[in-house]
Amino acid sequence: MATVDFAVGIGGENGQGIASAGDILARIFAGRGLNLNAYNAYQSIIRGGHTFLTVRASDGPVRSMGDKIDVFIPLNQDTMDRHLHLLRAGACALYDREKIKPGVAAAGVQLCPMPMKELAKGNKLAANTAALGATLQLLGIAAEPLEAAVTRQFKKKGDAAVAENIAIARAGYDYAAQNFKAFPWQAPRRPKPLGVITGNQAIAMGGAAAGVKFYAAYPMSPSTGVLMWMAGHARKLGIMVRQVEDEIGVMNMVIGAACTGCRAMCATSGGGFALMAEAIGMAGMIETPVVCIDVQRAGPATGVPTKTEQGDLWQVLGAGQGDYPRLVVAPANQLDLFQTIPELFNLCDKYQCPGLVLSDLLISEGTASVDPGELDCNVPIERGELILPDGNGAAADPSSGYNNRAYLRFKNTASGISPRAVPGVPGHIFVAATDEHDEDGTLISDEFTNPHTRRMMVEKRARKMQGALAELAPPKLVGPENAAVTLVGWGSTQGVIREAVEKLAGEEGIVAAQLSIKWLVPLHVAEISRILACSRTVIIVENNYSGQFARYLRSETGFEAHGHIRKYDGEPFMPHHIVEAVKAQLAGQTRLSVPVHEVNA
Amino acid sequence: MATVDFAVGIGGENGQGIASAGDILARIFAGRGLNLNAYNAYQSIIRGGHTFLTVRASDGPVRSMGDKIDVFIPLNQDTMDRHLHLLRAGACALYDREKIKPGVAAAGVQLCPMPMKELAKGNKLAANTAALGATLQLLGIAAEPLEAAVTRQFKKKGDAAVAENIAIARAGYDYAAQNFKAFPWQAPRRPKPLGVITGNQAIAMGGAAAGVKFYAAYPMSPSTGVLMWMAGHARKLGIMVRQVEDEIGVMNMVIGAACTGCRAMCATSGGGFALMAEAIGMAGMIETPVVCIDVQRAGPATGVPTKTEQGDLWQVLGAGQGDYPRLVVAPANQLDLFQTIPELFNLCDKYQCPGLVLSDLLISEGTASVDPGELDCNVPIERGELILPDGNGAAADPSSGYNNRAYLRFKNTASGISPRAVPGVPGHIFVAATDEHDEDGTLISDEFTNPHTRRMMVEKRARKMQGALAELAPPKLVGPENAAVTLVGWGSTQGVIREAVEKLAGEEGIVAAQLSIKWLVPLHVAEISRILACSRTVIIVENNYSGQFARYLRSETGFEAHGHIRKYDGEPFMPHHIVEAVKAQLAGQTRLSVPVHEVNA
Amino acid sequence: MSTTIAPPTTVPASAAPAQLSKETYKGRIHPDWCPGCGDFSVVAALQAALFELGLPPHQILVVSGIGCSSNLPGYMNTYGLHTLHGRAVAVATGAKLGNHELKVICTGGDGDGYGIGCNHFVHAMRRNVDLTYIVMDNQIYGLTTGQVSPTSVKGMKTKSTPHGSVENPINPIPLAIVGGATYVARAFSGKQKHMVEIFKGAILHKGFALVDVFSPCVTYNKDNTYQWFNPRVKILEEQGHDPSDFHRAIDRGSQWGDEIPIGLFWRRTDLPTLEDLEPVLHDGHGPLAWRKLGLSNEQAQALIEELL
Amino acid sequence: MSTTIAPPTTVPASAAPAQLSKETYKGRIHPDWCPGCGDFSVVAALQAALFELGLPPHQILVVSGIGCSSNLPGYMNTYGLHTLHGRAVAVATGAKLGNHELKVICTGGDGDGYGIGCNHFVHAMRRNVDLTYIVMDNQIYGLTTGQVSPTSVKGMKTKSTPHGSVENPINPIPLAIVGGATYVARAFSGKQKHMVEIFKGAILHKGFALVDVFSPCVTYNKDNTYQWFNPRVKILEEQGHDPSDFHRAIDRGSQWGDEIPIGLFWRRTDLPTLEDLEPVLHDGHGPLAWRKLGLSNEQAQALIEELL
Ligand SMILES: Cc1ncc(C[n+]2csc(CCOP(=O)(O)OP(=O)(O)O)c2C)c(N)n1
Ligand SMILES: Cc1ncc(C[n+]2csc(CCOP(=O)(O)OP(=O)(O)O)c2C)c(N)n1
Ligand code: SF4
Ligand code: SF4
Ligand SMILES: [Mg+2]
Ligand SMILES: [Mg+2]
Repeated sequence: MATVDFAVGIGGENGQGIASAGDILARIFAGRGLNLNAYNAYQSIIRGGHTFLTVRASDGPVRSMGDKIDVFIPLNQDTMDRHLHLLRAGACALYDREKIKPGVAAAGVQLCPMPMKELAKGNKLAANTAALGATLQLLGIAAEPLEAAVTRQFKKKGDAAVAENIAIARAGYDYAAQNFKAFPWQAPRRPKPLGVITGNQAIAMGGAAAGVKFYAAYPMSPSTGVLMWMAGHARKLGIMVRQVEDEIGVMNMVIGAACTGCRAMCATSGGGFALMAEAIGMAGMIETPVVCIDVQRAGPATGVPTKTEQGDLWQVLGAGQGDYPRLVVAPANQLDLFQTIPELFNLCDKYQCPGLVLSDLLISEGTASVDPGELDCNVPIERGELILPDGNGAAADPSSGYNNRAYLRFKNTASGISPRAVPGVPGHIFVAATDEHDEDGTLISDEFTNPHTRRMMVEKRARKMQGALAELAPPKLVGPENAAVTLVGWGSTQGVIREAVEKLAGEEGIVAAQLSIKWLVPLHVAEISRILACSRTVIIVENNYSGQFARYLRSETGFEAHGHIRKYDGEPFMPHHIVEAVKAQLAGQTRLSVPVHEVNA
Repeated sequence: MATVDFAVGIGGENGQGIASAGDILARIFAGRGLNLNAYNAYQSIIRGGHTFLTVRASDGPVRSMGDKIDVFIPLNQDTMDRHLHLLRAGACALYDREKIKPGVAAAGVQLCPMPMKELAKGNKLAANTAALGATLQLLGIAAEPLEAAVTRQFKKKGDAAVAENIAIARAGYDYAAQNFKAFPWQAPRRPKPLGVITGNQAIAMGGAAAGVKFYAAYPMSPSTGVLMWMAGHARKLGIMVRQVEDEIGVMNMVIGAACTGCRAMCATSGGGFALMAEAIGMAGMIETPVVCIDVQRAGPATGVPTKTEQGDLWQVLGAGQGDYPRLVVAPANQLDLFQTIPELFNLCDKYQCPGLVLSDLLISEGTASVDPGELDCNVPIERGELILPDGNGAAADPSSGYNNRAYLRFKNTASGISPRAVPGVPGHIFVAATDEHDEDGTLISDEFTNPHTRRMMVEKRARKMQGALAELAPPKLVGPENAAVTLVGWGSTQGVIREAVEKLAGEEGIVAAQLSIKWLVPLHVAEISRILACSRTVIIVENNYSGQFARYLRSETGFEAHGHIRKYDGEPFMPHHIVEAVKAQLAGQTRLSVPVHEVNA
Repeated sequence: MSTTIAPPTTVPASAAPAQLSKETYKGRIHPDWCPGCGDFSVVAALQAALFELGLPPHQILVVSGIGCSSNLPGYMNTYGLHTLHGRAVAVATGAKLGNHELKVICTGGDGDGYGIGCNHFVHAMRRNVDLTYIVMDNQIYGLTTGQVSPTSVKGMKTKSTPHGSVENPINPIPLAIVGGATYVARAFSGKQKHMVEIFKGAILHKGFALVDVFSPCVTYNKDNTYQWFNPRVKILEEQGHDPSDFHRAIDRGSQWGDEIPIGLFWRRTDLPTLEDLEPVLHDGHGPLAWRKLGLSNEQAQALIEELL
Repeated sequence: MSTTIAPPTTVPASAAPAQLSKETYKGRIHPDWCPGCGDFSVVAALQAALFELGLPPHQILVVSGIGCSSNLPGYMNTYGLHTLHGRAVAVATGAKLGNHELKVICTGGDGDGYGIGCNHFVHAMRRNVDLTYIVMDNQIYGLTTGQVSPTSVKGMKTKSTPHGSVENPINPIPLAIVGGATYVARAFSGKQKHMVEIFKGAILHKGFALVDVFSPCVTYNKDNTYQWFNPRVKILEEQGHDPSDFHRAIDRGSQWGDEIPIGLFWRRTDLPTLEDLEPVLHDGHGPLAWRKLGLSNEQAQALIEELL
């Protein structure tokens, strides 16, 4: 159980160093062995705008940005005005006493005006550093880790910058000691230091562990972090990383590389994914394994590029014309992203189909602590019925597959899976065509009318998904079957739902269970139906307007939920949003709750 | 009631003049006032391949290609071998006695070998003309209309070609009179001559009637006919027609033209539609009315370009990232296509959103007779709250909308509809942006965090669909509520389902009802649920593998059908496929029927 | 410095506010570009050019894609379309054909136009659509925080090419000359007066006009800065360059290094525009967008005849 | 006629069938092109070129888009990818980088490559990817039964331009020269022997090689027929053209009318390929596609360190 659970919120304009302040805190907290979650609410502009970063840490589990702020650091007036009213008794607000006027704070909030100009010795960009110093003081953390973290953060800028920032941090630290009241609790410490990881890093590392040799991308928020990681590590890890002319090119190149036998991957966001859809259908048709991650942001169209949403589910389900097998998975958090990518590659290789991952801004750009021991990079690699020239294909009769000795690349088997040679293997020559084709790759549309072959090939490809479903872990209910309410979610909302469940039990005495659905295609219809049929009140929680998951769940299972909690204002759920909505729904007040995000617009 | 219902089937290679023979027959039959339906099963190659065209006609209603062939004209051996076994007693087979060997025909089939070389006077491509002559003879039709139709068909090639072909047709006509037994019935005649129209022509004419001023396309089977019609009529009708570099360009140009106030349209098939999806989301976001037709063909990827399927429903439902309002409609046949386009334009103008039409190869390339009186080109045109400079915008204060006098292009109204000025109107200056924006078009992502504005705008746009739903005709059950079986379909299968219903009643004594669902988004959930709840056995008929409509229906209504009839071999349903499947399902043999297309592969 | 590109021609009378001033063209929103961003100079030059040409704001449509630079329409007091990344030229073509009486100006970035949008760019050029296309070329992807762009020089280190780009950049000037653009120019944010003249010439030009503007990204491109460009850029108009000399235009356009020419490289006026060649625009009924909809009875009858 | 483009170099020893013959390169399927289609000559020339170069079929990958011409891989006895309309060059680039030891040959039509696929084309050229790109340019959309293409001449009547096209065509030769291709040539289906030499040169060339082939569509293009081309085409190799002369290459490439040059317009060998410049391909572990997957313990450890 958590003894102490606290959050620091820093807000201001882009360019005021908020992200790096957040990084410093995250490193310090994780270094103390604390679990943490950091989320940066920012704007799609380079300078200006309003950015608000929340770093929450605890010695207990941390699965969302939480509900409260303990240390509030508004770096401009705007931030002060928007957020001060959200502080509750016991919280502190640290701000520049010359530039920022506090408004009326709730009783018990400690206002901590600081002489930033003086403390920062005229360095206008260093107010955040002084505030960090003060923060550690209030949290009862020694100054040394701050110095280490500042050193790490500023070392690229040279020794002078490091020294200056350390001095400023120290000044803030000391000023707070003299002028403000520390929290009655201290930031706890646990024996084992943790690492910090974003979802995009987790995706990239998961890809590297899976053996990705080809990564292509076109930059698009909030997926660009994957490209950055890959570009930074390409040479060390022997990965070909390409920034391509557009997303169409990305997916087609990835497929080209995959056709030669590479494990190949790409990530994008909704708009880029839309452009890839036709090619994803090609991967389905020519039975080529590729992995593509759609890091969702608020749509439609350009939408709100720096805001989160789970709005691309139907786009992913409907990607490309016609029916074809694909795997669709929505991991729950950073660690899950890391672990899912290698698993998905194994499945894609085995079932020779595209694998699509739904992530979103919340978990892809959000930061979590991670136990290094859980980041197992030594994952099993299973490539299915792949025939490589230096392995199982080396002994092939070099004259089979030539001319009239056809190689049945698309052989109609009971499992739907056909052995798969790649170019370069002697004796297995074939053409992979996006036109419907016979077992040996011959176009049926060219040769003769053949409705029977067409049907056979559609069924062959579709059959693969039966095997896949049997192999995937079915979802499990967490909590009692007869709970008062069962909260169903998919993807990134798992953490916040879990915390809401705990809050409901702890604060409201409401027993709730949680059903998290990770594998979306194929879907465990039987298992899900069984669980939901036993549930008393089922409420689906998702981060979009139209209830995309609720509608999909119904399309496959027929199950109609009793209620829905949705949010589509760009910001993620906080635990209390769900708690309050559940209460309202159990009280019969509504069947659709749309929590209001508490910030002054 | 039909007195005579007959069909002619012509098969051979591409390049043997099959399509033009079909046209000639269709003109002749329609000229006699007969209803007809023609479907050409062809291949995606220019020469060669196997093509089989069915022209069915009757003095009663004709809604599909039917179940039987009365006159069979195999132009090559392959066609003879594939289809002869399908003929039933009473049918005739007309073929070249020198080149083609008949197989074993069913009892009562009249084999009619013809000396084609002699009759066609050495013109190798004219065997079909001689066969047409013989066909008319057998059907008891005078030779004159054939001469008129041949003249029309060949006039581009000059008088000599016309004279030659008339002579050949005549020779075939006379040869049949002397050598073969005419049918015991005659092709009937009705007083009023009908026209013939393909679905693609109907789409294009519907667009012209609706006032389309801008049509753009990239060629893609089976949608290219719309482009051909538009290009051919552009100058006469004052329509700007553009063939664009790709489908992305098509949809973006169409949106650009629509933004200026034009009614703008495009048509494509699944692969092209996939490329348009991102831009369709843009039309949703900037609230611009455009109409796009997806003429479906067998997928995924290139698939079977000349074969029919209803496989793009989920692609259309999921087009583009995020949630946004759109209208989706699936007309049932050629006339319905013609009438739907203007209606859809009125709705799109009123609700300022994209309108998507699902057609398919079957009805877009298929030919039907049409009563000219039903092709009302003088359709009502309603443009909603559009502000044009020469109309309602002329009196605007030219300085409103300038600088700080913002024009609220995206005003948050109760209906969700905002008045819509176009560029060129004085006093209404605004920017339409694909980023989320405020009522005056200002980007919210740039200016400040504003979850409340974001939510307001999502809801404003979505609200429009409530108005639209109220305006759309709800589906009606045809047949008794307590029928033994209710057949549900969407789009192009309506005709064949209707015929199956009649056959079930007439031949099997099974009372069936039919529910045709045309408007897919928004969907008449309440009305459909009410009807289906009363139905005893509901079977959904659709032309795809995964039951895309069945799953969508369930996602919106929760209704699970009792059975499914699906076909995904590229060929359309024939009435008996459905009849037999219904019988099997009512007998409890299966819940999923996949009829086999009867042709020797 | 004398850099008049083309004499301002008369602009049709209009329902503009009585008094046009430079301020008239300024949007309500202050640009949120980084202080010092080259794009400030571009928007100012565009506003000045439009003012100097006396074009009424409501008859102007500025179409952009997505990128820092593509935010420009939001800062103008003209009609605007802020479309999708890479699609501005296609949308603008549609808009121009929909209402060919509008002045349609396309604006965007190097990634937007030469990267993802290059197909539309190539085809709009060969069609000689009457558009002015202003590319704020900062040789970087600004809005996505600093990745390589199609005009980034080989070897450039960016967030996506930490070891230096291994790709040869596109040079838009020769590409446009060969591709069929009929007015091909370059400007530099550091030379705003010259840019105004180049813009005026482009706007008055009938046909596809490309103006590639070196518009430094002060935040992410530390290589191609004002300081880097300043000593290098040389104004063609001051060097007596003949914009009808095809080979010379390609050569000067290809120059890179110590001397980098800006100005008008290439212009031809003998090629009709797409709009000129489309008879449906010239039947005396004004822009397509404002015509009466529907078919006349005669037209309807003729269509039905075809089916009989 | 002497049209040797480049001396055949030695090809690595391989696991090919003992005896390569011309027949070895023929696919199992007989092309279903219309009798007389120019593409027959192209596939035959390609088979001859590969045979003459002695390249083992299983080390060759032919990648196409969609179109009549794009059916070509199905008629070859080599590995093939018959991809989506317009995407061949992108897929081929991925395949080449995935296994840079393959000979990757891209084939397709003018619509496929210069229309919908033009963005990939432009960017592959500037990257100088080591691909041979053969475009069967019939100046028409064949498979969709005869619409205007980006290379259809202005005024050409097609099913989508019944009154004649109003667009200026793309000329791929100068576009490729300026765009960065390092081997730019043209061939004609009526001159098959010449085409074989051009292909051999292109296949041996290290870098992006474009061969635009006039390959008449006998069914839908009644303007640009064999008869039309025959008297017009002139072989550059017989005229002493110097393929290192940039301006001359552009001029000869732009020529159209009574004399239309075919042959090698432009070649440069001083520019490294993309593959040359990518260190990950040169660490001695062979093609990416066949390398061991997964991370070493040291690599894994280093990655985890970064997070601490
Ligand atoms: C389909 C799609 N892909 C990617 C993006 C992300 N994106 C936005 S702007 C941009 C590039 C910006 O570069 P540039 O066009 O040069 O403009 P700049 O910001 O440098 O002015 C990208 C890749 C997008 N919005 N849409
Ligand atoms: C996305 C998409 N759009 C359109 C098509 C339809 N299509 C198939 S081939 C083709 C053009 C063929 O022209 P070209 O590339 O010149 O090849 P050709 O047939 O002339 O050899 C088109 C438009 C398609 N398959 N996919
Ligand atoms: S990031 Fe670069 S391009 Fe974008 S606003 Fe800042 S300086 Fe300008
Ligand atoms: S249509 Fe033209 S390009 Fe296609 S196969 Fe026939 S002749 Fe060749
Ligand atoms: Mg840029
Ligand atoms: Mg072609």
